[in-house]
Amino acid sequence: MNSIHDMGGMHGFGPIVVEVDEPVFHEEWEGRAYALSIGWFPASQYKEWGGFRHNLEKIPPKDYLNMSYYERWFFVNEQKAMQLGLVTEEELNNGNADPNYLMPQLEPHPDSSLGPGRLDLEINAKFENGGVVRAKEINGRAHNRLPRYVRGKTGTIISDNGIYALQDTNEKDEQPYDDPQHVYTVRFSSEELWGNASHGNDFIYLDLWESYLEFA
Amino acid sequence: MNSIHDMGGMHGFGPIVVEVDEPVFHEEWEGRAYALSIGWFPASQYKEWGGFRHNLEKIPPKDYLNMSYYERWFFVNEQKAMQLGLVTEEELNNGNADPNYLMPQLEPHPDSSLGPGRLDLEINAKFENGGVVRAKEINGRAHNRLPRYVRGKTGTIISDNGIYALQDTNEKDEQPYDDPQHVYTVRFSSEELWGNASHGNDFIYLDLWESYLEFA
Amino acid sequence: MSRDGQKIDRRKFLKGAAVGAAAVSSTAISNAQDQESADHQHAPSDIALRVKALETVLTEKNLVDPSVLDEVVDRYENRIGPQNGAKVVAKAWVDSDYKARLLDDGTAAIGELDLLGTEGEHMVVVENTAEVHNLVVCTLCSCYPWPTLGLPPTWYKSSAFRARAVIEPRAVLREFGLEVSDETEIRVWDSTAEMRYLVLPRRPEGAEDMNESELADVVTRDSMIGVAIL
Amino acid sequence: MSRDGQKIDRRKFLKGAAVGAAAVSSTAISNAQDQESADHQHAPSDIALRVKALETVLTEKNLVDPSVLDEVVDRYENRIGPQNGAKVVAKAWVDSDYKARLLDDGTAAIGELDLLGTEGEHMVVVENTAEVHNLVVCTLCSCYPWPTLGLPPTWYKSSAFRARAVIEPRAVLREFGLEVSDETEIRVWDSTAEMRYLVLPRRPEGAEDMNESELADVVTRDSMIGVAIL
Repeated sequence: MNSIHDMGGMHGFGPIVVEVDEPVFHEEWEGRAYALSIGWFPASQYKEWGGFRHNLEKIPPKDYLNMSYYERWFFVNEQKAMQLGLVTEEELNNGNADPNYLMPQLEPHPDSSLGPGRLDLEINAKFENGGVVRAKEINGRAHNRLPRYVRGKTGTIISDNGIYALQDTNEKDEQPYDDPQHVYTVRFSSEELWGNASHGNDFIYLDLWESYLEFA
Repeated sequence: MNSIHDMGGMHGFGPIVVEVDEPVFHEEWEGRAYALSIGWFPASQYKEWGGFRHNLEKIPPKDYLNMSYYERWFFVNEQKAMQLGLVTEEELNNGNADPNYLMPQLEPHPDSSLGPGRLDLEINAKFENGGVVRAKEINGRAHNRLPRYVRGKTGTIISDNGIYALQDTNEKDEQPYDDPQHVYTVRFSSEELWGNASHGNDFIYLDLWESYLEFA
Repeated sequence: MSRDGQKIDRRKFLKGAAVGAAAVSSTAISNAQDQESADHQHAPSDIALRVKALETVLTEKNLVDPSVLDEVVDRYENRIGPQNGAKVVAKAWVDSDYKARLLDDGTAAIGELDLLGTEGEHMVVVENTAEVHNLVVCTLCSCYPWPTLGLPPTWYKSSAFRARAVIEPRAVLREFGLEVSDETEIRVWDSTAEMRYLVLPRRPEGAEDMNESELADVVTRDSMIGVAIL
Repeated sequence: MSRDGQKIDRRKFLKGAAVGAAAVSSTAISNAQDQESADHQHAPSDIALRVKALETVLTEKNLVDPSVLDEVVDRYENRIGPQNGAKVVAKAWVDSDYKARLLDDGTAAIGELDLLGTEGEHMVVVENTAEVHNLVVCTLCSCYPWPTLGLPPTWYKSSAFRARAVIEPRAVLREFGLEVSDETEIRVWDSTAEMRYLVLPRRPEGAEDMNESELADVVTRDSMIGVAIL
């Protein structure tokens, strides 16, 4: 989806602010919120991070910018737990589980046949190193990993990283994970991407699933 | 510049919310802020709306989304009045002019030799109706009127609207106004712009200065 | 309708999440209505004082004439509005010569009625037909033909409309209750330069006997932006 | 450094406006530091309570084991961090065979040191040379090689870094104090899939006599992201 998370190439955010000797977590709640994301993952019905990322991206732009990084993480976990009926708003307001609340029988976690990570499959590669490709215009509300700033742009394949299940979710936030594809690293020139604002010696590299690409 | 104002094609903002029987102004301050924008224009040193718009666009994205429309207008006027030294923060905090504050002698308003509006000039047109053009990638921090969603895209000239001075400002916010050009209406297909999210019978029209375009 | 504070429970978010609506009353998150209402409502409490201060200080320095401001507010609250555009549309409906001039050179034809002015110096009129439906937007700010339609409504200035009109005009029109058939071509006019756009809606059925003045009364603002038909 | 409340007067905005910084203490406007500090600081005051509530309720339902959470926090606060990546870099500097394996197949070579793991299962190592400088970013979220660098710093997750690294890397590096000559090629790695990137910095001059362990001590996190050299 085309929302504020897809911010590559935007102006207006000001300088990079570096905090010297920054702690890993600034407040205890940040660490707990982070760890909760890991710790409850098996119960969360996410197949992998794609579904989690899609929920982050669905935070309205104003709220996305108003929230801190860990606040966003926590927010989507809180929402997801309620969405699944694992917790109720009342329980969260009270701070304790309601012993009389019956959790729904969730469908068994629909394991992907493929799962994340590099897959040991044999699939013919459509593109080869040195090949010139164009990134497609993919603008639906579903989640993908193709930033707006490279869509429609032409680049060169510099490596084939092997086979991975496509991480995209569909609009319903399902993550089918049944579409294994080659993932290529593609090199784009700054000139191609940014025209008058480019530098002739800058190059941007992205890892793109085969279905994001077409012959240029 | 590529900031949040350039929101054509974004998702995530939710449904269109329509207020029935909406008043022209919801609060008295909205009307005064609006009228102030018009009323102080001669003193503001803006040559035309381009400079004003650039200042709106420079509001950081988070603030841009947190502010209402008239709040943004007022904010840039307030900033500009202080920037010019016409008013001081202290005066604004007190709500009255300080009789002892000496306003700076501003340079005479640097009138454009051309001004805004359609110009009665003879300039050869580079493109003609029916011609196929590509919008350039123009990504600098300066102000222009070429939305990101058409950059790099191919469309068809459907009319030549005559000669207008380029409205762009440079990065320093100056608006030279010395670059008269043909302005064309260009028709883009939804398919060209949005790929898989397009409708085959949707077309988007933009008015684009000649220097934004190249032969496709 | 979006001005009341909403106490929306967390569950509402879940339903609306697919279109990006969100609401948790106990947090900073906004729901879509909150978000849109920000377009006229979010202002900090002291905004009225700040506006008053700037006007007063500039007035005391003779850089602003408050009577000019009074006049501007009065102009858009009471004199300039969609009734102006409606006159143009009604005349085009009853006068085919005028209609031809209007579609050929909107600026000149609207000038005949003395309805040009700030943010409407150069007008283009686009005609709805059985085959074509037109929709006007300004994605970069909120350009709008002030002299013929007045100041734009909040939804026209909203992020949602600006963002969505160019990528999913049919979904936008559906939210306005307008279902456009797949066979109908939609033309979206993104106002990027000095041209301002007015949609010439189709004359409604059952209006055959109306005179120009009566016709003007049935022309709505939304039909001249293209989010409604008559 | 950005955690203190800033009372920045209106004039500061004017100076910073060209890069989009803004500040009016009396309004909702933020300055750039405020804005960035939002990345770890903006949370509403009850966020700590809400986090505690969710953890408690999930724990009482046996859906979460708090000792697992304790372990995760401890892991990233105390055990996993840039010292891991530094070991990889130092080994590559002293062992040319290892370096060749590392650049050829980062995953396998880092696996030799048992430094793979969540968000770092598939590693690519990119080498800085006299001709090429590498910089890592994730524009869409904040992907980062957790097992070798720990959790990312706030600036890496900031909107400013995510937005700017791909369009103006040289300006970004300049803000980190790194001036890259026009003749040097910059490669920006936007982490969009499951590959995670580690920059192999150039061995600093004057470090010829150091052993592997001493070398590891001079490798900084920032040099392995590509915003610093050694």
